[in-house]
Amino acid sequence: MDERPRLSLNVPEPEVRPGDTPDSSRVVIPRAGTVPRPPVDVDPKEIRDLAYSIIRVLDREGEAVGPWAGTLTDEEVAAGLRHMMTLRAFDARMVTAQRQGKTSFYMQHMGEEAVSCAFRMALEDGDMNFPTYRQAGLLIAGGYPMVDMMNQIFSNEADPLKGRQLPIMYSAKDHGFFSISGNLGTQFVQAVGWAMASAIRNDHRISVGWIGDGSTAESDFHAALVFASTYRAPVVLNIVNNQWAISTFQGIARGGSGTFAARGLGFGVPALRVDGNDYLAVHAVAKWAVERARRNLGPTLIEHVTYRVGAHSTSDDPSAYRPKTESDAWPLGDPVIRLTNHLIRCGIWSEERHKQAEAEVMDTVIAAQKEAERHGTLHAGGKPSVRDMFEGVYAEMPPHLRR
Amino acid sequence: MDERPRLSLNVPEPEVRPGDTPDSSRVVIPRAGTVPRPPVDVDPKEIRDLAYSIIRVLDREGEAVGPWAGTLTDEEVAAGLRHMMTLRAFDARMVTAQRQGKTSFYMQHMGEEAVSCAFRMALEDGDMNFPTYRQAGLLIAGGYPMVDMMNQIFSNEADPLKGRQLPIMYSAKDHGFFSISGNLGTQFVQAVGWAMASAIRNDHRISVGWIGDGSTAESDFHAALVFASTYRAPVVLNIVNNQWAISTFQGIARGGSGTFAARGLGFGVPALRVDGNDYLAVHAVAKWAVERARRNLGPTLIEHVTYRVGAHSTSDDPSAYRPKTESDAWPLGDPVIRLTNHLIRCGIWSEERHKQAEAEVMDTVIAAQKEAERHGTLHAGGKPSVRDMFEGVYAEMPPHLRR
Amino acid sequence: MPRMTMIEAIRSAMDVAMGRDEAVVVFGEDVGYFGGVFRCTAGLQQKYGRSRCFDTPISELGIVGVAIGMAAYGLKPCIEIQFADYVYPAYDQIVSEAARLRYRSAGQFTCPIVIRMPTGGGIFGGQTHSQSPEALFTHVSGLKVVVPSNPRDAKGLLIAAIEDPDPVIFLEPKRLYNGPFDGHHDRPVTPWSKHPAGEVADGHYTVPLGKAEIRRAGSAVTVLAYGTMVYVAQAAAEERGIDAEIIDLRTLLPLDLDAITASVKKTGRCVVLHEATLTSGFGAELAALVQEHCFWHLEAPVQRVTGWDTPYPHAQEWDYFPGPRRVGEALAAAMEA
Amino acid sequence: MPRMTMIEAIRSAMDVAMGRDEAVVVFGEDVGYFGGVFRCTAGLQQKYGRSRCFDTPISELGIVGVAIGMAAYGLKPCIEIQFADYVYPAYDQIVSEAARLRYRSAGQFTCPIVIRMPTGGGIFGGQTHSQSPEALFTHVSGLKVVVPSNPRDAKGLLIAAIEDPDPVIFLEPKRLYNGPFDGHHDRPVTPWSKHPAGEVADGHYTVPLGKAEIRRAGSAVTVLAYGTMVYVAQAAAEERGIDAEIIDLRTLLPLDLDAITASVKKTGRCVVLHEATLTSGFGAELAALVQEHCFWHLEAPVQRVTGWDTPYPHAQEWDYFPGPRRVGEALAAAMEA
Ligand SMILES: Cc1ncc(C[n+]2csc(CCOP(=O)(O)OP(=O)(O)O)c2C)c(N)n1
Ligand SMILES: Cc1ncc(C[n+]2csc(CCOP(=O)(O)OP(=O)(O)O)c2C)c(N)n1
Ligand SMILES: [Mg+2]
Ligand SMILES: [Mg+2]
Repeated sequence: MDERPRLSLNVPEPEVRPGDTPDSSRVVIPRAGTVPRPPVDVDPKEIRDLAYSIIRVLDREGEAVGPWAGTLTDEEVAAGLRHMMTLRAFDARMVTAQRQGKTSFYMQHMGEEAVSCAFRMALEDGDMNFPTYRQAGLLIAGGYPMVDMMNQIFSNEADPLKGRQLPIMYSAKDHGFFSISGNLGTQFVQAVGWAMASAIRNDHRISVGWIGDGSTAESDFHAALVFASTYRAPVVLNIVNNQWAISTFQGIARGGSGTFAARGLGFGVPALRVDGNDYLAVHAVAKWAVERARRNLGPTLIEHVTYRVGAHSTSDDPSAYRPKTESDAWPLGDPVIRLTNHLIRCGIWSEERHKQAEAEVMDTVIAAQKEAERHGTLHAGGKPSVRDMFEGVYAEMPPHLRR
Repeated sequence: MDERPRLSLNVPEPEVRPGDTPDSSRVVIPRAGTVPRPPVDVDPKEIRDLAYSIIRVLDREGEAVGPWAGTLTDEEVAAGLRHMMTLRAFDARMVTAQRQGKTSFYMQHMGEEAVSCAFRMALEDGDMNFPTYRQAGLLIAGGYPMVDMMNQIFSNEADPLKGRQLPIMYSAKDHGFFSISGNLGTQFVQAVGWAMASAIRNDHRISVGWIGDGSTAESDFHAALVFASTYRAPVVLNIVNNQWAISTFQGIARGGSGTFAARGLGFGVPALRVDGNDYLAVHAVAKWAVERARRNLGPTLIEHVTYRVGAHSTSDDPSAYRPKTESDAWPLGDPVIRLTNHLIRCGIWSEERHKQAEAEVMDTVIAAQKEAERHGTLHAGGKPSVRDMFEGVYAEMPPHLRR
Repeated sequence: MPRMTMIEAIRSAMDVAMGRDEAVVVFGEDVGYFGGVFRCTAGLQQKYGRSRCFDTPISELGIVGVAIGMAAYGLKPCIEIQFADYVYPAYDQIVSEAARLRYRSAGQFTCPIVIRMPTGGGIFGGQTHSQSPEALFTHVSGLKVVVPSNPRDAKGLLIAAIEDPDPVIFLEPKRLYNGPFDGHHDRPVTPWSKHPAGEVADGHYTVPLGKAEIRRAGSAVTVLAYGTMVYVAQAAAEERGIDAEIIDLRTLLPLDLDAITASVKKTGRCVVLHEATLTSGFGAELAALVQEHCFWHLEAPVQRVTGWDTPYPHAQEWDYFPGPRRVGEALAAAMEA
Repeated sequence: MPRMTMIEAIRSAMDVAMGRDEAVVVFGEDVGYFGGVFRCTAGLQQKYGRSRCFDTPISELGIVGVAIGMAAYGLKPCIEIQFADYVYPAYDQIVSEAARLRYRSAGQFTCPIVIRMPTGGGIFGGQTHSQSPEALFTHVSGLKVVVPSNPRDAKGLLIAAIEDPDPVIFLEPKRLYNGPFDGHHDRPVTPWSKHPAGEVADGHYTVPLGKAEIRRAGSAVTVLAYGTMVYVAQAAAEERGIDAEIIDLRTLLPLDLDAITASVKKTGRCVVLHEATLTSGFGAELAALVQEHCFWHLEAPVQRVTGWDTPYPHAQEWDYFPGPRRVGEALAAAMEA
């Protein structure tokens, strides 16, 4: 008989489960302002460390510090705050609308608002995002009409997607927002293809890929990095690490790699980690990566470290798999509160003004919802037609669909 | 109009094409014996450098030097030489047999013999390889009967695979050799599954995955690393970088990553590069990785740096895409010659003995071929039956196949 | 006899199989600690440990790929793809590897795996939570394809599938998880606890693969259906007062052709149903076989009532779904011809 | 009129399309410098530059995935999968993405890509160089599926496919690359230079998608075939002396149903041919449609002659291939019924 120790399977488990008390003291988080900002034409080999750190701008006091600070004017930051507040109000209303049966399904952004809202401000019109279902901030910050988002969510007669798609699977070409797929990951490599096309046509436009932490395990993630690395595509590849993939903690997808950003190292692609709850940091890192792409220096991989405060979707109840208090213990705080504190500290914002802004934002969202509901909701009022179901499978309807 | 410089597509090209003169002086190759040998339980973080170097044991003079030397006795090394010589003779005969119409197709190993022959000697019976089509050395060095290999190649009446498979797509369970698939990459993640199973059953056996440089771009490569990293599977994952994937040079699959071994870094998996034309180095690195796996320390990724001297297959003519002289210029030399020189230097081999061994080896191969041909070749003599075509789709033949 | 929903029956099947055979392992996205988004694996990790029931990374390719390796080792993986709509990333591993391993290795290596996945529409799941991809598997030699229509069958078929020596695609009509469904989406659903097929034995039993079952004996027209469509057929026959013989195929590959031909030879008419799109759907194979084997008995063309040849829409779900109205019309047309 | 092999005709189609439209780009494994393992893209990189014709990493998923992104940008990628047997890693991108993009985005984004791949057996390629996966695409709404049978059609259909606004699966029967093939593997092949369909115009022309062509007019039995099987049908009809009407479908999706029904209504008999495995093959759809639309005209069941329901074997290739003998028997049986 073999006397050597026997093999056994390692199955990673989160440190806490329902009933346990989260302990965030073990999470190592660098102080704001401490991570250097390399030139955009840096040799990727020189900055491998950035894949294991976290770029942060807002310190505990709400001060913007360090080499990544200063990419936005005060007005721009104030606008950014309003985008995040709008997205949060929008989510709140839509979650309720789903409960009221006005739609079948909804997915919210709670806690992750900074990522897509701030990123959008680093892009130009004409650039193209290939988003997942948790980047509606790209639309809100890009000025896409909320009422059109709601029309899609309600699958009503004014739904720009004619009732064909699951709620929140928006498509908004003119706003640089590629049609969301329900299949995870597929869009990541398509983003690389779009960027390659722009390079082939000697254009200026760049593209942006988005993927969740859990979805990095999908094959499309690999293909995206292989092609982006080989053809040096002008693309920014974003991983939104919100710690969870439905009930599965990020350790299952990440394995022994330490961070998701580290995945870029194997491709010679610059890989940065950023505090995803820090609007200013996200914007600064986005700007850096966008400039790299725009200057034909190639792709960048960014891991946005954030936390999914809400349920995965309206079909999910996270209390079954993680402590209810986990989100409070999340060490990077809340993006809206942090940016509010920053603006107050800068003296261009106040508690009262914030309250007022909250009310204004809610009014706008409610007004949009009223307008959308005039066009119907999933089970009431105006609907897309049955014709809409048969059309658009092809440019021209073939005989077998006409029969 | 936008005045910024325009984007353009980067399409990597090899340095030389037919008509050009290869220049290997630019290839940086560390001296033999210079790369340290870490303990097998090293923290992967500590050895990231090994993914960018090349572990070598045999120096220019044929001396075995450095910390990776000394894993085999002289007799074992002499046996190893004979395995490589046998594989080379086998290949030569089968390439000819294909030209003579005795089979439809063949793929040879010329220049890469050390990789699979040496690796096999680091394994135990019961371990399982998941090979590609260019690791027949695993069979030869493992004592699998050559006549059975030939029966498969000839698709004759004694073909263990009953004529069902393309030539060289061997399967030899009892010899730790998983059924070769014609689809690139698929076996890499299966190897991880086999290893996970062994861990689940608290077994001692480990598995070994094999993939080509070009095929690392396939999705299965990513899935293999994701699962191996997460479950710390007892598997050794081998990339055989023979510089070419049919007509495509390795730069197309590798992109900006510098090396293929670097792909492991993004997963926290120890990644080593080894001189694949150095029998002793391959064996030493294999032994190290096998021990890691056996001690439940998890997976290892190995890049074997070698060169495909022959055509991709009997359907290919490499003179259309690379200089004929490229293989002569290959800086890591020929594995058979290098090991021969080593043995001669050690005083346990000589030119005459080598000639004699070559003749013996060729005799054995020819004898095996004669025996195999008695059972038929693709278009002559004994054949598998038509029944063989219908059987084995399922354990039990369903009615629709019986009809 | 205990009462079970389809979810409970499926869970019970895995529980029984894991209890009897240490080689049975269960894994997939969210199936470990949480027990699956439809709760089909709830409690199995707690009972059998993390080595035998665990969460995986979101890689369908990886899930199936490692399962094949495990099967080659000697385990019997029963794995979950979260929705059938997400099986395509694993399609190569299923088609090129699992299905052919026994054949190409002349039996040296085999692939006894079960790939479970929720299938079908009716839950406003849109294009990516509603598909019925069975025909993409029935074309692949080496696979078996099973679609249960009730808890009792689901358990017996799943145990049989796990015990089967070859790869089985096990499609679970998600609209049936909690109760039978006759296509009248505007009427309340009767739970399985009120349906005789909700009576499910606790322990081990099997329902053989490859055997159809007659759900309603009749003489006027043969209806070939599986999964949810069995109930739609029943509703349509009842509403139209047509004495249909409704065959629940249960296994699509290998198919119980004898049961089909026996019935069609009796009735002389045949209507084929499925939720999947029409063109090259499994109904095409059924229609082709019926006309081939029962040509001289047929008094009317074999009709197919299926999903339309479009992606599965969200808002127009009930215009897409082949409900009792459309099925009833086809039955009536078959009788008139 | 110049003479071209099928390979030359396909290359000429891409050359013409690239010359007329800067948006057309060509890529795939080994297609750049080397010009493809079957030489279909030889010379295109040299002529149009590395940005418009290039080698890719070995990732079928990546090839199709980036093509979709490029199409969304506004390019028209015409990509090569080295063998149809290797398309499965890209299946998700094709089925879930390319096929549904126009529909799910309500036309905001479209996907005008062509996915070329050599298909079919007859070259002793074994399981992984012989497959005919057309039915796995004809089931997918949103795709078009084309199978040319000669150089002239190949060029015209490929240009039409490249100009088409939607994704097209373009299957090239590799056994026909160098000459027509009637299934008599033991007889020498006539090269395309000796065949009238080897006359191919140099410049731009199209053969419309969705239109079948009658290859042999006849009155006794309708044979539905495509690709290589067109020649097998001709050989069988000739050998048996049966006055078959042989329809070369050319496009499987959308299908030219009018041409089919017109012929079957005339002949009253129908035999369907393909190399792919029988069960759920495209022949099932054809048989189902014919019996549905021509029921009252049929004097015998529609028969299918196809590859067997096994993986494609190596040694037994000619037992597997549905050659003139098996096709002839079916024709005779159809006549006797
Ligand atoms: C191909 C595919 N597999 C599985 C699913 C089911 N699914 C939907 S969301 C999800 C988790 C995704 O997690 P992550 O990528 O971390 O994104 P997050 O939801 O956290 O933003 C899963 C498994 C899917 N949509 N597509
Ligand atoms: C999935 C798949 N795609 C494409 C091919 C065709 N093909 C066969 S070998 C080969 C090149 C493989 O190169 P590499 O991985 O470097 O291995 P090597 O031949 O150099 O040993 C290609 C593209 C295949 N067999 N399978
Ligand atoms: Mg997540
Ligand atoms: Mg290679």
